[in-house]
Amino acid sequence: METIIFYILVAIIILFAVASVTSRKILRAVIYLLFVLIGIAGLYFLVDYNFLAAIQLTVYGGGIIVLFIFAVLLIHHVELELEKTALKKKLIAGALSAAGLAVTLWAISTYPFPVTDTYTSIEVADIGLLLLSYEDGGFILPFEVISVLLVAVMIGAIVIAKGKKLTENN
Amino acid sequence: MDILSLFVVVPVLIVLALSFFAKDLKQARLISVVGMGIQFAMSINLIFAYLKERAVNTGIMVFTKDVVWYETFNIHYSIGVDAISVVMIALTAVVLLAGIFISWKIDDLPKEFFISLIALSSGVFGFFISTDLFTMFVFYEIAVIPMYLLIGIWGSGPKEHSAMKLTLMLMGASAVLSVGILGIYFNSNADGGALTFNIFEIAQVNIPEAAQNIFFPLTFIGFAVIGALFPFHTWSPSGHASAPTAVSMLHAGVLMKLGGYGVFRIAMYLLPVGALNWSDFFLVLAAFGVIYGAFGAIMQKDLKYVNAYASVSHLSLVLFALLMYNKTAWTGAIIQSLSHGLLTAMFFALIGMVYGRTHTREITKLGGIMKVLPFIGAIYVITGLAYLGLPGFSGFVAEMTIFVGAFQHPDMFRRILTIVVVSSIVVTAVYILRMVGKIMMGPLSNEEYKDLPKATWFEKTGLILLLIPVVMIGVLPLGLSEMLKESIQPFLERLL
Amino acid sequence: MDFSYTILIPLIPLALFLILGLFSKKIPASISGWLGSLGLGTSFALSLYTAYHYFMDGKLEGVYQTFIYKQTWLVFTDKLHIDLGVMVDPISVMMMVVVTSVSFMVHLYSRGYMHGDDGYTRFFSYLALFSFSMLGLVMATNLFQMYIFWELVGASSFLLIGYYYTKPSAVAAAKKAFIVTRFADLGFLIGILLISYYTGTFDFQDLTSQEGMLIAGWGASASFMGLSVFTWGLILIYMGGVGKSAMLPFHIWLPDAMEGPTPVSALIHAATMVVAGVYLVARLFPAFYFVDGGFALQVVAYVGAISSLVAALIAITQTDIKRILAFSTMSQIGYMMLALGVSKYEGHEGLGYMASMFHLFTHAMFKALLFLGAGSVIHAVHSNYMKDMGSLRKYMPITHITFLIAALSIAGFPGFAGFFSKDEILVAAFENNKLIYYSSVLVAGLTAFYMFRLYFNIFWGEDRKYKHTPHESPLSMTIPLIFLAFMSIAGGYIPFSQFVTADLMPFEAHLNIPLAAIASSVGIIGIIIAFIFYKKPSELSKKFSNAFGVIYTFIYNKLYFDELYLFVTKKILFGIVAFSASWFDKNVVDGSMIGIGNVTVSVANKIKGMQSGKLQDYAMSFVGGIVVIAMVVFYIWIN
Amino acid sequence: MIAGISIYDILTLTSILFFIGVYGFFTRENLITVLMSVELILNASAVNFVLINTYLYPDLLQGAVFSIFIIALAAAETALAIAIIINLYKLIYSVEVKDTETMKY
Repeated sequence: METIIFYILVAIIILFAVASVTSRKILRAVIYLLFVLIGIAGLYFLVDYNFLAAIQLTVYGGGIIVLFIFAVLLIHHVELELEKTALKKKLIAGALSAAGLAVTLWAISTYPFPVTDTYTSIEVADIGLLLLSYEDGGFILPFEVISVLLVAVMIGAIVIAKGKKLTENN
Repeated sequence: MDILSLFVVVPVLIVLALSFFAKDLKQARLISVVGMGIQFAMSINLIFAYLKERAVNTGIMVFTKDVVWYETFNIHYSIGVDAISVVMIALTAVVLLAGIFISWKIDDLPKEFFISLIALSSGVFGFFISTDLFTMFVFYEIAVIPMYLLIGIWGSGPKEHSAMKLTLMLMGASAVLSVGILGIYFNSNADGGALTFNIFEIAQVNIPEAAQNIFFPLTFIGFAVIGALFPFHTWSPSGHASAPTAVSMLHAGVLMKLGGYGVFRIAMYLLPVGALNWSDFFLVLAAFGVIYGAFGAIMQKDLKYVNAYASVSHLSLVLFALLMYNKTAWTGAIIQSLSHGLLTAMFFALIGMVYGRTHTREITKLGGIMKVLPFIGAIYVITGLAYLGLPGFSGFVAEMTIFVGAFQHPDMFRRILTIVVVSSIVVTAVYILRMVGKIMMGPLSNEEYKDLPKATWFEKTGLILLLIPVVMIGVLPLGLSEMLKESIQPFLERLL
Repeated sequence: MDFSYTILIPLIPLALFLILGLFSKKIPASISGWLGSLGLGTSFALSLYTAYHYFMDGKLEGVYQTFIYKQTWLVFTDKLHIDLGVMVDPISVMMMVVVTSVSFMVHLYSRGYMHGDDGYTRFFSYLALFSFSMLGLVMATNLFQMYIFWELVGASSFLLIGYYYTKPSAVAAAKKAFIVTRFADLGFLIGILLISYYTGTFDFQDLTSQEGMLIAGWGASASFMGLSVFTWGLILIYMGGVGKSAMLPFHIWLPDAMEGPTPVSALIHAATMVVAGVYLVARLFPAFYFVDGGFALQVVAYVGAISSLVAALIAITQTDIKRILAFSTMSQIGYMMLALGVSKYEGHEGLGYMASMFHLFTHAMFKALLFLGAGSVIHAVHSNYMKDMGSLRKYMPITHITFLIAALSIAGFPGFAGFFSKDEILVAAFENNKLIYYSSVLVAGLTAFYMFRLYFNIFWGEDRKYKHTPHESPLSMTIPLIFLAFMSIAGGYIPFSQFVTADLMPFEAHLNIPLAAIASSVGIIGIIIAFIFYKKPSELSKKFSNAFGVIYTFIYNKLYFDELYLFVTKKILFGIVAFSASWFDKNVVDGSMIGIGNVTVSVANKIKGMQSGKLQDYAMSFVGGIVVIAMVVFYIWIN
Repeated sequence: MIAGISIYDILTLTSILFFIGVYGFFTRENLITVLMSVELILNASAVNFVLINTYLYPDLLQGAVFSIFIIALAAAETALAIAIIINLYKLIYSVEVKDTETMKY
């Protein structure tokens, strides 16, 4: 059962990812991206990381996608057709990506991962404790840093987006 | 402060004074003229001091001094002069002073102009007093690079292109030269001992012949490019045509002499075996350059181009004489350097004056100027006659010394080559008289030229300053030639 | 004996030149003319005194001594050095007298002739410069000093021909004169180099040392095309003389040089500078004579003979009076050359040498007179062409008489100076080379003919309708004429063979009556023909010239020498050599330099496309790089 | 652990996703879509963290924590990037990649 679900998720993710990077309608591309994100959230559910899946859905599916949509709506018409990419560029990019993929896959396939079969369920509380732990292996410092970062980004985003309108050409 | 370092320090002080105190053209030129006047007086004083010192000091160089300034590579600030450097310093000082008089009315960024000009001169003076390869090279670069600004900013015509061409070709030559100099440096321990840049220490070393054969042409070409050796002379016509008057004067009058001087002082002195092995090849190039430059000058339409090609011809003659390895020819080469420096500076000054008044340098458009500008016309004719080697002027002394010296070579091939070179005097007469006859004589070509302003006092001063040494060398050459011969001797001995 | 005071003779004109030249603006015309005349007068007096002093006391055991006062000027090598100084020997003393006297007369004359010209002072300064240079030349102690003054003479000739510098024809003539002689001087210089290389000296005394041994030794040195290098050197040196003396083939500048003011033509292009070539050969005569059995001397003789014949032929056809005189000068100098050429060395054998110098002297007098007379005529009618003249004897009696004396003198009419000197030449030629002798006799007849053609055309013939009635020239101009006319007669009675000889020993020369009779009767026949043709206006001469047709045109156009030279210089040298040199320079040499620059720039342009500023391109390169690096790393890792 | 699915399958999936993102990054002409491609890349790595944690070190939580950080960073980055894009749009009225070449030469 889980295998089947996994493959369905894989199909969704890859299909929509491809659609997302090739669609010429920008709003659709955003929505395809949303599907990919949801698919990934499904993956998280599948491995029982419910909390992570929830974050994925809220932050990505809720926040980021909405940001994108706002940006798109601010800048473009909904119906905007994106410019066609030159075929040559596509081919080069495709070849390059394929080469990268091949190298990566080859590397992965030759590496013997020491997979363990034990299974432990993950509680949200554990993650919370770990994040706030200041003992060895605790993540309190990165956590604080991320908080500061988020504040800084908020302020930064406002300042930048408010930036003065310059002359037309420049 | 010793007598020689002052030659570098005074220009630097003038530059500082100019940048801090000069506010407008009047102040800038006053400071420059006073400063270069001091420099000129010092150079005259140096000649006498040298003669006095020479009587008691038998070293190759006198007034020597040596200070280490970069110990790791054994680089010294070591200085000293012999007769050759002394006369070159005097030449530089007089051309520069005249150049400042000629630039009396420069209206575009006067302060910056004088600063660049004088900064450049400090490099020239430094080059002539150095006896350390590296220091010499540093001064050489100081002398060459401000030229780009001087032509690019104050020039006329396609000045950016010309400035770029000139600078790039000279920089290319510098690159070749630096390889040559480093080659000498890294072979300077061929007999054991430490690596050194000092010319006279290297001269004690026998650099292996294979190395000499490689590094002599590099060093020679590196210097000869600025000495307008065929086929590396093409920077000179366009560069001179675009440069402002004083810069043309200084460049053709002094900077192009750095080439011959460097060949003499470094390439031939430090790499004598290479010099002997390569001499035939370069000799043919130089001899060709003499004739070729002269014929090239015939067809030119722009006065400055005529003069530039004439310079190619005359400076090739210097290289030709140097390659003869003969005391008389070498003396002639140095006198020719002096003579050409003065005369070509006069020519450029005169062309500048004509151009400043008529706004054209086209030979075909000018005519009968002498009637309107008698002083300039008369000096133009005199300069022309001096340039084509009339007795009584320095050009004759120089050329005859070269010809007689070169012809004393026992090798038949070289004597025949000398005859070929001698025939350039006819071609020289043709292009000089064609130019003088067309622009100065004949009917006035343009009615507008009727009321051209007469020569001003500063123009006259500049010209007379240059004319005096020309006549002095031309009338009484013996003292100069004997003084030079004495200094040439140790350099010649390396080759024979 | 001390002749060191002779140094003043050239120094006075030098000082004059400096004073007049440097202060030409400040000195008023009235003073400069007097100053110049006074200075040259002093020089003239001094040289007369020198001549008297030298020819009276200068002998030792019957041989004229050579006195040298010199100072080293420039040292070349251990052996070779240039001295400046004065050399006092018969020919230099004679030349001093010739130069200073003619120059003095020309100075006096110019005061009238140049009156009112705006370059008056400048003119006198040039004249002084020329006199100085010419005196320096004749007094030279060595070849190189001679070359120095030779060049200075050329330059002052340039300045004087181009005196009317606003006139394009004058400028062209000045340039032509300078460049042609410069080309000839190239030969001179190379000759000096060759000779000095093999002999190690420039000094005249060493080069012509009486022993002859030394000279013969040089003759045996290196050889080229069957002749010794020394002979080649002499021929090359003679080339310089050919140029200065307007011999074939370098004569083309002389007729054009008549563009200068007439006194200049009289001084430079008749009496002094143009005989420098003759003087040069005379100076080196022993060398010319002894080396290689006198081959070089034969060259001198034939060049002289041919030039004199050709010039005389051309002179017949010309219409510009100054040009006629110019060709006549050339012809007479050819005479002097051939006389030198046929001369031998010792005693009476050296008659040609003496005759040549004698003719040089008398020629200077009567040719200067002819020019000054012509100048006087030109001054009066304001034209150079014979067609504008006629019957002037009525208006200008003094000019007429003096001109007639000069013409008779040059025609070799018995009793006049030219008769004596020409006779000696013919004798010398007769004794040594019959071919040359016949040609000289022919030239003598031609000379008489064209001179009297000139004379009759000017002073007789039709009375033209003159715009201004011609009048006699002022006293300042006629006095020199009278003096020179006197010399043109009296000069012939100077016993030259007592003074100037090849071996410096006086000998007795006698008039060779039969030969003199032949020559003078040929001359008189020439005069008579001219009388018939031109005394009264007649069609005879026209018919005559028409009869010769093509030949006449050929000669009238001076044998097309000018055209030939123009073709060589304009078409070949300028058009092909110089043009291709500048084309080559611009396109090939400079082109390749610029080409290097262009290649660099275009390569840079290609490369800079990679820096497109496009993030995606950068990212692609980045990923591509990583992929490559990863592959490499894995490859190494596996192996 | 997902039954029947090996770690290789999962890593293959994330690699594919990653390179689809890379491809998008290369080819898209619009800055917003480029940004979306970046999101794909980020997501691929986040999944990797989580799943490697699950498969190899099930008793640890570091992978999950890192994923959280990645998501937080992604959110911050997107916010900032979109602010920049909007500002850019205000300046040059374009969000095309080809118009933003200030890094040229």
